[in-house]
Parts: sequence; C-alpha cells; structure tokens
Amino acid sequence: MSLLDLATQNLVSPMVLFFALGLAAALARSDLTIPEAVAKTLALYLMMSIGFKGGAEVAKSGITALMLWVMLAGVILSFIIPVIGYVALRAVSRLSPVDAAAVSAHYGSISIVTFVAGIEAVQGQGLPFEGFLVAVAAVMETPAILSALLLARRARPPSRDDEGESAGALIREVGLNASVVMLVGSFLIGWATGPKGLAMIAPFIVDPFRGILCLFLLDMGLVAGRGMREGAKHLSPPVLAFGIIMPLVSAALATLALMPLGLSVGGAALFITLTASASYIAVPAAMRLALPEAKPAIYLTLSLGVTFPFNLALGIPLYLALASWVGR
Amino acid sequence: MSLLDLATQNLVSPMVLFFALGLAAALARSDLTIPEAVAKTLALYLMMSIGFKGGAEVAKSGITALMLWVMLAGVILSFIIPVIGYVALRAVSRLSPVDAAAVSAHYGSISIVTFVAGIEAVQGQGLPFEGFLVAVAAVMETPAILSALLLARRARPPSRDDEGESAGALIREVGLNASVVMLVGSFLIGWATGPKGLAMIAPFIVDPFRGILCLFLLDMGLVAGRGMREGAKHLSPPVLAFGIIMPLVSAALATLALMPLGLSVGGAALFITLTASASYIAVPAAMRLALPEAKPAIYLTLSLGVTFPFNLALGIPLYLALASWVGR
Amino acid sequence: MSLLDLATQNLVSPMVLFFALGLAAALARSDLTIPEAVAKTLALYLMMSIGFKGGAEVAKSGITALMLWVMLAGVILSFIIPVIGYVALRAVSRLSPVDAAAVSAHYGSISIVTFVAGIEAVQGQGLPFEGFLVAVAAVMETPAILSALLLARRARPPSRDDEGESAGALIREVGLNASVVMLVGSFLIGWATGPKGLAMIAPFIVDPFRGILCLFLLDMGLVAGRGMREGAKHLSPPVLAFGIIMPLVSAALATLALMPLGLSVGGAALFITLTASASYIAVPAAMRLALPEAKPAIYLTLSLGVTFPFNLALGIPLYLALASWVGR
Amino acid sequence: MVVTHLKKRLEIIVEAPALHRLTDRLNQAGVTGYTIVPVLAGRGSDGTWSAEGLAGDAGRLVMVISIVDAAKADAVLERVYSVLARQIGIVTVSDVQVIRADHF
Amino acid sequence: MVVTHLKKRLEIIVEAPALHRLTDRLNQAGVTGYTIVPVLAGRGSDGTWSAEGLAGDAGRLVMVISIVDAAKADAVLERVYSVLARQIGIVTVSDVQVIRADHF
Amino acid sequence: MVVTHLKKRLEIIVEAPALHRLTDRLNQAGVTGYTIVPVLAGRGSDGTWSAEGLAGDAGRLVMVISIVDAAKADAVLERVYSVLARQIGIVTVSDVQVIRADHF
Ligand SMILES: Nc1ncnc2c1ncn2[C@@H]1O[C@H](COP(=O)(O)O)[C@@H](O)[C@H]1O
Ligand SMILES: Nc1ncnc2c1ncn2[C@@H]1O[C@H](COP(=O)(O)O)[C@@H](O)[C@H]1O
Ligand SMILES: Nc1ncnc2c1ncn2[C@@H]1O[C@H](COP(=O)(O)O)[C@@H](O)[C@H]1O
Ligand code: NA
Ligand code: NA
Ligand code: NA
Repeated sequence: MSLLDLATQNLVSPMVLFFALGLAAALARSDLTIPEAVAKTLALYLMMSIGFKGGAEVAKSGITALMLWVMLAGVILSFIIPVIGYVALRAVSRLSPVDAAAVSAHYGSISIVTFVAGIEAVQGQGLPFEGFLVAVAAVMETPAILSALLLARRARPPSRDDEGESAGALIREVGLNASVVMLVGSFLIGWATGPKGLAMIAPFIVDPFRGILCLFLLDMGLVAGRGMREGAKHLSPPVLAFGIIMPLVSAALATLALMPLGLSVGGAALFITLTASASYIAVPAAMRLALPEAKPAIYLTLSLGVTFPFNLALGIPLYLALASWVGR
Repeated sequence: MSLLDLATQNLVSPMVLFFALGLAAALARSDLTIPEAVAKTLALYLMMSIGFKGGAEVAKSGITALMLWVMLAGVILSFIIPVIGYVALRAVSRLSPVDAAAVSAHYGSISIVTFVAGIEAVQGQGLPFEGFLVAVAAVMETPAILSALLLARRARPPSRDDEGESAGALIREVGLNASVVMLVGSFLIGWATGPKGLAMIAPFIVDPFRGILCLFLLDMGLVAGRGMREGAKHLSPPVLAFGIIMPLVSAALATLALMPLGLSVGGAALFITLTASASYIAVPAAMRLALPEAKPAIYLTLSLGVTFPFNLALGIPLYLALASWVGR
Repeated sequence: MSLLDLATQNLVSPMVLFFALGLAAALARSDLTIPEAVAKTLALYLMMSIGFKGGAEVAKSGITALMLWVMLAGVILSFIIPVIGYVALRAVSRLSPVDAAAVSAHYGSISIVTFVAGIEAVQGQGLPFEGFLVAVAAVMETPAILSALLLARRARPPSRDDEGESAGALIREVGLNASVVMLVGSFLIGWATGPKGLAMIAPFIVDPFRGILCLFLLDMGLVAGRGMREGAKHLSPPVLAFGIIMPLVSAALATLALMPLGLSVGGAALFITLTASASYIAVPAAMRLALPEAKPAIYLTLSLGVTFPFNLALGIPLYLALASWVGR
Repeated sequence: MVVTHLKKRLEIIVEAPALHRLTDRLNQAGVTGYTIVPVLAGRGSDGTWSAEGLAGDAGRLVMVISIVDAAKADAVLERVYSVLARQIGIVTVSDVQVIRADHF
Repeated sequence: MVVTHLKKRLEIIVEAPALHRLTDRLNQAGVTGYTIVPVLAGRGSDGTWSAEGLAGDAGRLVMVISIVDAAKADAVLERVYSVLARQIGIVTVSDVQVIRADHF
Repeated sequence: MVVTHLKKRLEIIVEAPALHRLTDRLNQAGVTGYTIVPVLAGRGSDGTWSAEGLAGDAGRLVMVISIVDAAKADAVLERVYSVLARQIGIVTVSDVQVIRADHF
C-alpha cells in the first residue's frame, strides 16, 4: 500500500473526522463542549483499555529481551530528544531558555492518544504488534521532564528564594500522575489476569473502544481548536515549524534506534509514533510546577494545536511507511 | 396492529417506563438526580448516534429528490407552525404576545429525543425508514425561532436601548449550537465513512443505544417532574390544553404535507413525530437571549412537562397509525 | 472447590485487582481520581443493571413464598444486627453511645457493591441464584437506620431544642434515596418488561457490566484509600477489629436464618453477603441528618476502609463456602 | 452614579446531607433567595475531605450564598446557626451593595 | 506589612444563556479579568431551580466574579445592569484588597 | 443580637497544578481551614481559558477560600503571594464576620 493510500485511508476514518469536527466547531465558535468530568473519564478509559490489552498480550508472550531493549531505547530517546529540541529552538526562534526547555520536554515525552490513534491505524492495516509497547509508552513519559529541568537549570540556576519543589519530588509526582498510574496499573492487572481476564471485561474495554475514541477525539479537536484561536498569536513561524519538523526528527531517530532491534512492522510503527508524539497532559502539568515562568500558551498550543493534528492526519501514515522499511 | 395495541406496546417499553420512573421520583421528591455533566454527554451521545446512523444510511441510498422535498416540507412547517400556535394562544389564553411567541417557537422546532423515541417505536414495528430524516430534523430546528422573533417584533418593536443581539447573530448562534453541530457533524461523518465506518463504531453507537436512551429518559423524567412541581402554577388550563392539542394540529399538517411525497410508513411516522414534537434544549436557550422577557417557567414546563410525556406515551403510537395511512 | 481455591480465584479477578489499584494509588498519594459526577453515575448504573436483571428474573419465576420468607428474614436481620453491634461496641470500645449506634446502623444495612461483587463470584462458580434477591437487598437498606435511631434515643433522649427531623420524615427520606429508587424502580421495570425488555437493553446493562464494575471498584479503592489515610487515626484497635468480626457474626446469623428456607447455593451466598456487608452510601448520609453528633470519620472509614475490602477480598469466598453448606 | 443599597452576604459552607435542612431554615427566616455553589474539597477542624470519587452525599460539602437585608441578618444568622451547630460547616457574614433594594 | 490596594469585587449570578452577553459587556467596560464559577441550584423571585440533569443551558445559572478598579466600578456596574435588567440574575458589590494594584 | 468577630477572607484563584503547593503554604502559615471551589472559565492578563473538555490539570484554575485571623492575615498573605508570584492566579482579601471566633 502506497503512502498516499495510507494517508487517504487514515484521513477518512471516523476518528480523524471527529477530531476535524471538533476543530471546526471550535474555530467556528460553536458552543459544543464536552464536560470536563467526562473528558477526564474518557482519558482514563483509554489508559485502562490499552493498558489492560497490552498486559494481557504480555501474559501470552512473556517478558523478552526485545522488550527490555525497546524500553531502553525509549528511555534514551525520551531523555535526549529534549536536548535536540532545546538546541534547535534556541537557534531558530527567540524563545527564552525556560520556554525552550519547557517546549522541548513535551516532545521527549509521549501522547497516549496519538499512540492509540497509531494502534487503530496499525490494526486497520491488519498488522499485529507487541503488547509490551504499552509499557514502553509508560517509561517514556517521564525522562524528558528530568532532561528539560536540567536544561532549564543550566540556563537559569534556581535562585535562593526559589520555592519550587525539588526535582526528586517532582519526578515522584509525575511518576504517580493519574495517566501513568492508570496505564501501568491496568497493564499489570491485564498481565496478572491474562486473556481470561480480558475476556471478562472485553465488552467494556475492547468492543466500544473505537466509538469512545471518536468522542474523545472530538473533545481533543474542540480543545485544540480553542487553543489555536486563543494561542496562535503566541507562536512565531519558527516555533510553528518546530511543531511539525520536530516530530519528523524524532521519528527518524526512532527509526534508526529500531534498526538493530527487530520489532514487528506494527510494533515499529507504534514505537516511531510514540517517539514522534508530544505530551499534552502530563508534561504541561509538570511544567506548571517545575518551570512556572514558561508560558503555557506556547507549549500547550504547539503540542495540542499543531503537533497532535499533524501526527493524527499525516504523521501516522508516514510512520507506518517508515516502519514497513525498518520492521521485521 | 390496532392503535390500542400500538399504544399498549409503547407504554410498556423500558424507555417509557424509565421516563415514568423519573417522573414519579421527582414528584415524590426523591433525591435521585443525574449529574449535569452526564446529562449533557448523554444528549451528545444520542445526537452522535442518530446522526452517524442516518449519514451511513444516506451513503447507501444517495441524495434523492424525495429527500429535498421532505426537507423543504420540514422547513416550511417549522416556519408556519409558530404562527398558528401564536394565533391560537393569543385567542384562547391570556399569555402576553412575547410569551405566546416564545411558546410557539418551541412547537415549530423539534425535539431530538422525541424523534429517537419515534425511531425506537418504528423499529419495534419492524418498519424501515429513510436515513435522511436526521437531516430533516436538523433543518427543522431553526426556522421556528426566526418565525417567533418576527411575531414578537410585530407585537413589540425593539426599543432603542434594546441591547439584544441582532436576529442574524442569533440565528447564527442557534445554527452552531451544540446539538445542531453534533447532529449534522455526525451525519456528515457517517455519510463520508458509510457502512464501513458504521461497522467500526457500532459497538458504541448502535448496540448500547437503547439502554443509554433509557438512562437519558430517566433523566428527562426527573427534570420534567421537577418542572411540573415548580412550574405547574404558571400554566393556566388553556395553556395546558395547548400543550396537547398543538402537537396534534402539527401532526395533522405533517400528514397533509406528506400526502404527495411518498415516504415509507416508517419515514412518515418519523416526519410526523418530528413536526409534532416541541424543542426543550435549543429553543429555550435561544429564547433566553432573544426574548428574555418571556417567562421560561411557562415554555419549559409546557414543552418538557406536558408535550414531551404526551408524545412519548400517546402521541407516537398515534403518529404511527397516521403514517400507516399516508405512508407508502 | 476448596475455600483456599475460592479465595485465590477471587483475589486475582480484575475487579478485586482494580480495587487494589485504587487503594494503592490513594495510599501512594497519586492524583488519580474519578470525577464525582462519574462516580455517581457509575453507582446508578450498577443499581439500574442489577435491579433490571433481578426484575426480569422474577418475571420468569413469579412471586414465591420463598421470596417473602427471605425478605422477612432480611428485614429482621437488618433490624437486630445494629443492636448486637451496639452492645458489642459499647462493651469492647470506648465509642460514645451515639457513635456506637451510628456505626452499628451501617452493619445492619447493606452495600450494593459488595452484593454485586458477590454476584460476580457466584457467577464465576457457575452457580445460579434467585432474581428476587435484588428486592431483598432493597428492603434490607432501611430497617437498620430505624433500629440505630432507637438505640441512640435510649442513650440520649432528644433535647427540647433538638431540631432534627422526626424519625418518620427521616425514614421516608431514606426510603426515597437515590439508590433505593433506582434499584426498586429498575427492578419493577425489569419485572414489567421481562426477558424481552432485558434483551432490548442487554448490550448496555449486561455486556459491559463487569468492565464498568472494575472502573467503579477502582474509584471505591481510591476513596477507601483516602479514607484510610485520613481516618485511620480515628479508629482504635477494638473498633478496627469490629470492622472485621461484625461481618462474620452477621454472616453466621444469616446462615442460621437460611437453614429452614432452602435457597439455592448461589442465592444463599448472596443473602449471606448482603447481611455481612456494611452500607457506605445511604446510611452515612442518613446518619449525618439523624445523628449529626456521631463522627463520620469513624463510620465511613470503618465501613469503606475496613469492612468493604475485607468482604471483597476474603469475606465473599468464605460466604460462598458457608452457602455451599446451607444452600439447596 | 449608580445608587446602591447595603445588604449582608451570608456565605455558608455545610455538609451536603444537611443542605435541605439549611435551605428550609433560610426559607423560614424569610430570605428572598440563595445560591448553591459546588465545593471540591476543603480542610477544617474535622480534617481534610474531598468530593472526588464520592458516589454518596456524606462527606461532601456545598456552599450556600444568601444576600439578606441587614435588618434581618441577625435573625437569619440565628436560624442558620441552629443548623450549623449540629452539622459540619461554617458561616461568614460580610457587607455588600446591591442595586435594586426591593429585590432582596 | 504587605501593602494592599482597595478594589471592588463584583459578584454576578446570571442565567447561563446570557453569559457571553455579560462577559462581552465586562470586556467592553474594560475590566482586566473575570472568573466563572459553576452554580448547582438556587432560589430567587423567579422560584427554585437546579442544574442537576439539565442537558441544555436554559434554566441554569452561573456566577461571575470580577475584581475592578473602584474608579471604574460604577461604569462597569451600569453595563452589567443593562444585561441583568433583562435577564434572570443578581449582582452584588463589595470591597476587597489586592496586593498588586497594577494587575487589575 | 448575635455576637460576631472580625476575620479576613482570602479568595485565591490559582492554576490547578499549583493547588497542592498553595494549600501546603496555607497549612504552614497555620490557617485553620480552607475550601476549594471549582472554576469553569475566566479571563485575565494571560488571556481567556476554560476548563471545558480538559482531560489534564494544566490550563485549569480553582478557587481557594480561607477565613483567617486578622492578626495572621499578613503572614498568610505573604506566603500565599510567594506561590502566586510564580504561578498564574490572583488573591483578594476582604473583611468578614464569623460567629464562633475559636473555630478560626
Ligand atoms: N437573595 C439572594 N441571595 C443569593 N442568591 C440569590 C438571591 N436572590 C436571587 N439569587 C440567585 O439569583 C437567581 C435569580 O434570582 P431571581 O431573578 O430573583 O429569580 C436565583 O435563582 C438565585 O440563584
Ligand atoms: N478557616 C476556614 N476557611 C475556609 N473554609 C473553612 C475554614 N474552616 C473550615 N472551612 C470549611 O468548612 C469545612 C468544615 O469545617 P470544620 O467543621 O472546621 O471541619 C471544612 O472542610 C472547610 O471546607
Ligand atoms: N480582575 C479579575 N477579576 C476576577 N478574576 C480575575 C481577574 N483577573 C484575573 N482573574 C482570574 O485569574 C486568572 C489568572 O489571571 P491572570 O494571571 O491575570 O491571567 C484569570 O484567568 C481569571 O480567572
Ligand atoms: Na515524543
Ligand atoms: Na415541532
Ligand atoms: Na449488613
């Protein structure tokens, strides 16, 4: 299947179209909104579902050396991508060091919804993938935050009356944030109860998954559209370009990292997607605590309003194509 | 099947009984309530589901002349029913011109939940219906509002310091309200992705639909019962009677309009149901902006506490009987 | 199957593990939470589902003498268990009379979620059970409250300026609380519409039930864990012990009561589970009104943080074993 | 200049199960209205609590705001206090100005 | 001692469909900000209402809080009142102190 | 007449991720309690925001109300300000009366 076919097929899926609907509604200033309580629950549902399914897969396949290698690659990428992003942003844009560090942290970390959209695309191609990638997603969330903090501290040593939390406390807090706990917890439960456990709750976490994803993507479209409307003025052209080029750079790095590893094509596509995705839930909250001087209008708008739509619409088909080249 | 059988069968469906449960609970002052965030989401779910299913149907059948004719009939009925309602209310009740205009607007517009209940009844009879009726529902929401505004302006020309929005801005706002966007958007996505898209998300938007409808009708019963308790004192006997007779008048008009058109029996039943239904989400909100002097206790109580239960319990079987006479 | 096997099998079910996840997350001070609006709706869903299923069962079996005997046994147990609890608490702990009465009321009443977990365990053993047990659950909610009020009044006659509600008003309020209305209402609707009604809404109330239960148990784990963290200091060792011994005493009484009755093994397990369970929604709210001097930190923590986890993890397998001895 | 009139603003934080009891008292005391605002969490002498995840009313608080005539404030306060003395909650009173005096 | 500056706090309870109309007026009147708080239920001259279970905006109220310069308060109040005169709602004004005067 | 005592009411609007940091400071400053109220949306010098649809905490605000002793108010304010200076948010102080002085 050609890249163009992949892209077209991806663009006319209900998921992408519901995202587009949300985007359009927000840009047209419709009063359509999803209540916050429901948006939070939908996000938890997605974590629960993919965590559990991944764990049940691993219960079948067991822990393998491949899994550990891919996790290691993920951690390293999550740690170094912010450095690359930081250097690039400082070179091409006029962002302050703190803003550049905060933005870069988002690109080192991952977006679960992009990952989920990737799974849909991979499954749409009939490709299998390794269940442990859920665990890889979990370990890739946090290193980028640490990396960004180190960058910001180099640029601006914490002042004496700096009452921010210690990096340790912060990492602990991020490690226990709702998404990580839900994802890892469900993964472990799926692992412990295996395919039998999965069969018990599949009518909730498997069957309606795609429809619920559509609703969540509608919500993401609404929030992204609102962000574009409010936040666009904070983004200069170089920053905007960063939001599209950085995921491509990350995807290239992930492809390289995969070459010696021998993941399946589906698994490779997902690993590349993870690496290319940018966080928009966990990292923004961490940045508000760790680097409150960084402007949220910049990093939230860029991650959610530029990179997420790009990945959803064009990135994922591209990463699939890359994967078919590097995957086993 | 006789009208009596139809009515009995309708009354003992879980949907109608859950509505009755809500009504009873509210009248008995139980503390049972559905949180607002959930009620909003259930309403969006219903729009998403029927919009998508209607669109997927149209993807199979294509746009037909029949569809355009029925839409035209719907728009005209939506526009003229408020005039009839206004004249009737002014003649028989002591409502002020503004109150009469606001009440009438509700009867020209439509209620999606009544429509959904009609679909359940039609499907319960094993009757097919045209998917484009969802689009007809969407175009029937707004004309009535314009019509009511013209009536109110004739009665009370806007004062100089009238800071209300212009009719144009209002119509735009109503046209982009959450229900219309969700309904039309889902319809278009269903159309674009067709039966294949429907198959992907059917376990979410098709299978649990009836159960979720039960929950939503329970909520509507609770709100309607609360409205009856609080709002009943605002309704004089002529106004109460209007809430039952007006839908019958609308149903008769719709039946006439259908005679030359040749809709299926199921489709005819739904078109009559739409015409006979009264809005209780979009129009009340529009009236608070356009005619804030009109008393919400009157129109909300009448639409939700009188006309909706009447249509749900008795109206729909009657409209089915009418349709079997005029449908093809 | 041995008691040990039962216990092990129970402990590794997804339901129990999601509860444990919630508990662990709360104790580790993760920010994972389920929004209040969603938690309320999940609870309503559980009532709706088990109420309807129970009613549909009774529609098949009809009202039997057995049903009435079991209901009577339930009412009597609900009424006398608080007396036993009160005497025991006053003897072994230093709780005030009002606190002892309030705590005891919880143990006479029932917990629907414990009941639901019991159903899952019973079904996991392939055992059938009587549908009318849902009605038994409903009638067991309230007597304990009355009983506790009488105990508290004996200890502290209401003062002249006691502006609390009359016992009658309170019982009426409790009888119409959200859980009872939802449970009894759904039971009656299930009864009225029978297996045909159940088939219509089964994809909502049957298929995803277990998965939704997992989500709700996660939430209960979170709330219980928070309670443990905040409330543990209010519980002395004798009170803690009460939270584990009292359910065993209740279970023994229920087993005795069942001996002449001839319930099925599954039904007996559920009746014992109901009797051994402690309320944590309806009774706490009633106690805040009826005995506001009683400390909520004690009874909420004990019921939700001690007895519920105990029943979920160890109690239910034990009650199953007891039932296999007394059941038919 | 807009002419304003002095009123008292009562802000009452009370546990949810006692809400009806409180609004009944307010009605009996003849207040012309009140507004109920949700509360997420809090800390007081009885410790920390949070509404998150609660399926029931016990352990949850709400906030009631009532604008009352200064002349009536004491009487209202006494009635409110008769509820709050037994329930978990606090009440504060402050001065506010309103535009239409007749409305309150 | 912390130096504080006197401002006016407007607390406006207004029906949800008119919220945009109100915030537009606040913006036009040059306020530097406002905060919108959800409201669960209430009672006023138009009777009792509750947001519970509502799928639409009609019949629901929200609370808007805006801290404004004392010098501007009257002008803001007049604009707010021009909305509230036609819609369901109330407005109260009270004195508050803030730390950074330039922020408001 | 009901005897009341003068206290200070702090009303703090702060971004949600910094909420724990703020309540920690309040606890350290020795306040006897606080209450957290949800916020739907708002506008300030950093622009317009809304909680609707957000799955995460960033970009969401909450309101914290704390009744404190007038004598302690300055010290509390200083600590609060040390958080707010770095985070998005505002704080206002006003006079309120309470019934039981010992409770605060
Ligand atoms: N005296 C009052 N104190 C607090 N809130 C009030 C008061 N009067 C009215 N309200 C609120 O404003 C809404 C509309 O008031 P009204 O226009 O009088 O019906 C009521 O539903 C209450 O939420
Ligand atoms: N000083 C205070 N400031 C603001 N809210 C308070 C204060 N003290 C108590 N509260 C609120 O009132 C609730 C009950 O207070 P208490 O009865 O002291 O436990 C607390 O959980 C808080 O939500
Ligand atoms: N003048 C004001 N009145 C009420 N709330 C305000 C005001 N200024 C700011 N806020 C609130 O505080 C938040 C942050 O303000 P800022 O730091 O100015 O962006 C805003 O989004 C509003 O919710
Ligand atoms: Na990444
Ligand atoms: Na109509
Ligand atoms: Na019990």
